[in-house]
Amino acid sequence: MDTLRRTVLKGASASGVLATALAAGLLKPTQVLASEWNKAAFEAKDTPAAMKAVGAATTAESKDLKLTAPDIAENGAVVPIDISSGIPNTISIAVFVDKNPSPLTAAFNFANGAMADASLRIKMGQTSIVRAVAKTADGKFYTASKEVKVTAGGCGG
Amino acid sequence: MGSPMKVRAQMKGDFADIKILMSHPMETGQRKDPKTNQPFPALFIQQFSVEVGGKVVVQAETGTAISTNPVFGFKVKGAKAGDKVVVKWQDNKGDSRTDEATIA
Amino acid sequence: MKQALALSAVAVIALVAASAPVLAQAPAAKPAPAAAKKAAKPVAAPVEEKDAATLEFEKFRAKMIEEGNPAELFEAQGEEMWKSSRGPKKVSLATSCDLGLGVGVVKGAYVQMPRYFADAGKVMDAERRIVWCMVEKQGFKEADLHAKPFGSGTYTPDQTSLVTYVAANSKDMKFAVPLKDPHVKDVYEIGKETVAYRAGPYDFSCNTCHGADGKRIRMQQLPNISTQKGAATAVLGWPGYRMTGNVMLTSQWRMNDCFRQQRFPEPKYASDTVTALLTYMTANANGTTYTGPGIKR
Amino acid sequence: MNNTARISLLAAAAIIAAPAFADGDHRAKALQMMKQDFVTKGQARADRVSEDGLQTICNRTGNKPPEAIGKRLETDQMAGVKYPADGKLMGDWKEGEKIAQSGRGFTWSDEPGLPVGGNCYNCHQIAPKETSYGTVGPSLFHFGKLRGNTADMQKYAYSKIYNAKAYNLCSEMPRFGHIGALKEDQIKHLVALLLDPESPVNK
Repeated sequence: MDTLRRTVLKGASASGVLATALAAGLLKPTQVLASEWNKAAFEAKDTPAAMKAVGAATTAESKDLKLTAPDIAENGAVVPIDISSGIPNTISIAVFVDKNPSPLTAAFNFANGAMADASLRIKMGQTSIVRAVAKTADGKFYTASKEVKVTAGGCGG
Repeated sequence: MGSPMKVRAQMKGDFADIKILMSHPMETGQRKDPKTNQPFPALFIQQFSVEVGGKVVVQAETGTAISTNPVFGFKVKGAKAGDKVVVKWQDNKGDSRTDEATIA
Repeated sequence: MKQALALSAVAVIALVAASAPVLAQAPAAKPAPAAAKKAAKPVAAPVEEKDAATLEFEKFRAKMIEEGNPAELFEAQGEEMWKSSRGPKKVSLATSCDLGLGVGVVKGAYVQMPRYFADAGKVMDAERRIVWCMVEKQGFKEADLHAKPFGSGTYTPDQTSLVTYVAANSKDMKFAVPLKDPHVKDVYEIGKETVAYRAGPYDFSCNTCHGADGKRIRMQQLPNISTQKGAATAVLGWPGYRMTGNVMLTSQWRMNDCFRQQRFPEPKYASDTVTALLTYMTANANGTTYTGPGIKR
Repeated sequence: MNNTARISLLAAAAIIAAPAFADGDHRAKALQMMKQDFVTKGQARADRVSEDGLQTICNRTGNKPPEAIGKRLETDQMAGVKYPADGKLMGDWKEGEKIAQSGRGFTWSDEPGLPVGGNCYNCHQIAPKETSYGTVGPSLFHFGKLRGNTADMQKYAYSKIYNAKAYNLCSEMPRFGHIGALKEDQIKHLVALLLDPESPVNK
């Protein structure tokens, strides 16, 4: 724990170095928890700003990036999402929820045999576009999106 | 120290299917305590990593919009039954947790 | 006036006597027709087929349960508690608590409860039995266990985690409440009377909402607990991880909250009334397969 | 003698008759059990678990009282309906819609003293815009369009909301006016929601 913490603090103080290292992907994949949490990206208030903060200023729609999510979520607090990239050499995937106060939800870097495939559960404050962004090793960004409706109310079940 | 995770890993054809359940409140910092009308302070996992056989396969950064008691799933090629899977997380208050499992 | 009253009273007595067999001898497997339906009342078209939203919810719920239900975190805590020496007597439940299949046996115990426990002289549901063991075997104070019996916020009662562990060990097994046991049958029949009992400011009984097929409150499907299918729908998924509030909740909580919405007073935790309802519902679901701790809205 | 007292006497007679039940045993045990197991919480006092006269009769007869008794007691219920002094039975349908939407009231978690809702959409389809409606009761869509809004129809709607048991002794619908849940004005607004030609119910 102490080592972990020191490493993270060290990362935080060396943000310039980190920015260079980030060129390898959306995030630095080499060391365990060694990257700095991308505060600017996670605290950005809209999707374009958040995408810019992760370096994904321009993206192309891709049919090979698959985003699976319910058409209508039973509970906005727990919305299951699957993302799977068939785009060769995908090294990172990030998830954005346009209408959330902070759209960037998660970013994954894959290495050492990990497939570009992730499932996760996210909170959604209201009906919104959910967006996946994939980055390839050559620095290109691809995107796929889907609207998820969020309902309110209901009793014990 | 955080509460234990539950990590499951099994071979499915040519890849290892890894499922991770974390025990964490994932407090957004925006939810108000109805009694005091003060927001509960933000408390959320910011980073986690997955190692298989000693190598980092997934490194993740997460925000407040990950659901409480997070659940993640990944697929890893080149792994085999018996390989050790190690998952580590760290939250915004510096708490952390490491748990492991063996690929079945 | 007085005469009319007297006549009415006589008539009521007569009718009560006359209609008794209809009420009393409806076979257990069949819905109580008298309580469930009334020909005189205009009835809305039953909503049998599920709407698209409900189907979508079910599809993703099933996926979430398969891929990872946070209930498993509580199950793991419950397992730890079951096996650890705890309480003033420093005894583990694994070496002292009999859930009906022998001391320490959890496999298949949940789907065979409620059942009669001679040592307690009572029919008990799983949670009630666990609380009984915690008090009798481990020396916990009953009042403490009853003080805050349901999860809320980040608080989870120990017995909730324990029930989740025990329930998970009956996954994919069939409900088999031992109705042949006369004690259980007696409580079942009491439960059957209880679900038909109307009272409170709104004149509601359990059957007001759960006594007929194809009904909804708002968009919420209401299982008909007098049928095997409906009873199974009602008991499946409990104990369950509730997405609203991120809490683990048990059947005891479910019954409690039903009574709240029925505008009744609060049933005591782990009381005969709650056990009777759980006996009635679970036994009606006998023969169907328990799918393990669930995920609830 | 007032209606309540009369029903109580009838109920007493029914209770005396209880042992004649083949399954009176289980019923008696259930009653005894519930009496012990329910406790006051918030505004939901423990004595709510006791049946009133009408509930007793419906409980004892599986909600099917013999016609003669049913009609008689329905008449009693009808006699207890209090109509507005000014004779006006239709209020504002917009207010009615709000009341129909609200499910608040009478649970142990509801704050006592606040106006309670009609709970209408919980069980009925009403205005077409609200698609989240229950089906425990019949659809009320086009209620007024199908029936008109004559004085008699207004009186019917008002009294039905006030005390549904005046028309069907063991109806599952609460006696909203009789128990003091909905006030006179609230019932008038609901009548308007059902009968006003301008109400979306009748469009």
